[in-house]
Amino acid sequence: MAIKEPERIWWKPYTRDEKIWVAVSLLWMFTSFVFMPVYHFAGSQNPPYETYRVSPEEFDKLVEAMIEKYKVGEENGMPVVHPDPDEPVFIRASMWQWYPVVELEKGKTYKIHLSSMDIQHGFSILPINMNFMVLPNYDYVLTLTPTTEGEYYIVCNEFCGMGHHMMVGKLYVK
Amino acid sequence: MTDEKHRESEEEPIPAWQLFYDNIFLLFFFGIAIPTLVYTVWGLMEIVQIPQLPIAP
Amino acid sequence: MAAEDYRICSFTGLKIHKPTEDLIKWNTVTAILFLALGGLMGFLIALTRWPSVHYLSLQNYYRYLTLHGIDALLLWIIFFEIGLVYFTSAVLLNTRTVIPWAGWTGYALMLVGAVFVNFVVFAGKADVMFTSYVPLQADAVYYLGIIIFAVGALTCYGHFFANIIQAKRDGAYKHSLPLGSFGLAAACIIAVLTLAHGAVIMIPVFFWSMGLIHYIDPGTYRLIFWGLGHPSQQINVCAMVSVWYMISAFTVGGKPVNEKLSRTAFVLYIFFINVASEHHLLVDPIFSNWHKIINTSYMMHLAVFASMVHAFAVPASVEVALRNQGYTRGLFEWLKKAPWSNPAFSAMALSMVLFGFLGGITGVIFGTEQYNIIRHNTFAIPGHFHGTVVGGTTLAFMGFTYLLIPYIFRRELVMQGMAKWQPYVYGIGVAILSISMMSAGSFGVPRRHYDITFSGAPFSFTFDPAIDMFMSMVGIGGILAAIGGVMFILVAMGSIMYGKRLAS
Amino acid sequence: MADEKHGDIIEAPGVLVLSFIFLILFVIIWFAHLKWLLEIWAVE
Repeated sequence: MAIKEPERIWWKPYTRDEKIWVAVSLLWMFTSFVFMPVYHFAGSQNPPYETYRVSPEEFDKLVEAMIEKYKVGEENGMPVVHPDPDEPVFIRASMWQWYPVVELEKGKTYKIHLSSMDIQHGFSILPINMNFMVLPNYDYVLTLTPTTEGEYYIVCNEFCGMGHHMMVGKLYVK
Repeated sequence: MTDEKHRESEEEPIPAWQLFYDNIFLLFFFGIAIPTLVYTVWGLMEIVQIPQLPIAP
Repeated sequence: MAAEDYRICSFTGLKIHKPTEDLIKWNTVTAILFLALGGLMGFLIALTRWPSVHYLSLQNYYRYLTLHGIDALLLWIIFFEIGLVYFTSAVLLNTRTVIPWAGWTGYALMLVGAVFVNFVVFAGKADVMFTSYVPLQADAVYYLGIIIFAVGALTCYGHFFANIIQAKRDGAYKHSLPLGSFGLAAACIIAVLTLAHGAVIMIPVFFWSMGLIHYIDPGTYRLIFWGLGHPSQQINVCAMVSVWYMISAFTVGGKPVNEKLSRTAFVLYIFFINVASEHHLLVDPIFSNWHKIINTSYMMHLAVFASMVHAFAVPASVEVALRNQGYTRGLFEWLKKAPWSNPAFSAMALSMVLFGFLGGITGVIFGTEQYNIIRHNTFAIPGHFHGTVVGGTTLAFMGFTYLLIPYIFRRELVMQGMAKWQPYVYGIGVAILSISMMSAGSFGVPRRHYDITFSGAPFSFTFDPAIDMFMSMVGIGGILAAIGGVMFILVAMGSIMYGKRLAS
Repeated sequence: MADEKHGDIIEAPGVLVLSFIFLILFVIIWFAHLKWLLEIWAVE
């Protein structure tokens, strides 16, 4: 009984049903757990691991330098940039905007740097549904290859104060 | 392990694994040590090793 | 210890020590009151996420969401678990609580901390969510409340070890703890680790909120906070699983089919389940892939394996017990003849189904580092943990309350007709809530979000129209779960206050 | 029950069947997520 002390020696062999269940559970767990390292080498969707320290001021300067160099227009008062695929792309999170609007080319690989000016934010590309954390004082570098054209939106999905639900940015893939 | 007093009365020895499972404080030690090392200490080591952004102005 | 301090329980034959009984009573009642408060908040939040109702104001939504997390996830569950600590370390062993005054001190500290936190959130000075990620800052009283609560909880969880040491000295058990107590031992070990992480991070953050420290590294905060935040849920898992075993024993006389198997699963929990905290950091900057993979893959799957073992062993104990009672025809006669109208039993059965099918499966999947990219911080995550913590732990604890009322409070259940239906109403409500949250989350609907029409935003994104149905089902599931919750509060508090007294 | 027989009997056939239903569902849901994962952009 689970509510009484067991007999003196309870280290006993398994019954057949226990053996079967333990074996199939272990087998399935083994499959599921080798998936992570195998997909890490074989697959193309993995959490990025390139990361640096950067102060908000430094990051802000990098964002502004990129806008000056690659600005192609404005939308809703926000600059639109079309960066060169060989150059790093910077997207800045702050309460409560994603800045600036970025145009990417389909099939090209970009290094997208994410950092926050103030508190933690969540970077969620919709409707493709890819999600990453954005922290102040850290730079998270996504090596991203957009494979479908269209208009995408960046929604904040980590609570960041009363304007959280208004924190929406935009991303084009052309 | 303080086994003497059981051995007097009963003949069959208790399997070693059973003694291990009954030793709550040994389990306690491993239960604290494993996650602290593998998760916390390793994580902190990675945090202090993060480099500065090389292209920062 | 004088013999007159003990009574013999007429249902279970257990020897119950008077101070232990009082500690269990007070902790359980406090837990139920916080469940009522947390549940009310949850109900209002569900109504707000129902798009055509959208009930709360912006400010109250985030305030009540913070409070819902604190009251329902932390206070209800931990107060109840402290009751279980005394039940399994003293009552099950037919022995006493060694230092009752320490139990009362712990209780008082937890209560003071809980009141502080509730007060400061209601006052609008801590709209920081359950996670309070720095540099988002709450009032210092908030962190102080959490610290006081944690110190109290640590005192009580620590009491478990004092009790079992004394019990062994007194000869209350010879070699092995009963499985129910062993499960709680696992919970208490994890609790010590959890609360140690809490102290390491919450004390500096408290000083930071008072201006004495100028900078808290957000990456370090996340690492250590989740050393607190996720293991606190693993305490619940261990406590819940041992509650399953105990309910099986008390209601149908089930005994673990194989002590070795069940205990191995608990040992795997103790060693490996805590590193699953890494789930929360899978799409964070900072940590290397190997930190993520080792912690979630190699380690975590051993703990998941343990859960699959329990998922087999607990119902197997029920099946074996019922087969021994003569229900042996075919594969499932025992299942048909199980005591489905006993709310303790049905709560346990539903808790296992909801925990396994909804919370468990999705927990493993969302905890895989690649899958986490498509689920992190979406509404699927609350969908997952409402399956584990609400459908699993809360329902199991509700079932155990139906046993504590006769055994410890010595009262007969009132409104037994309602009690019979309560686990089903609540369970179905939670299932609808959880499934619809996960479905909406798979379209990318964010969690902790006031308005998914993004009114006032510079750009407006429109979700797939399918989510309207799922978000409405969140509201409907929330209403059904709230009805089930009210039924539980009425039955439990009604029985505790007005139930017919049972002779000892 | 006799100990020597312990290794050969199936004590809980009903639960074993239910457990397999659970496992099959687990595998199906797992692969559904793999399909979702493959639909997103390449990132590393």
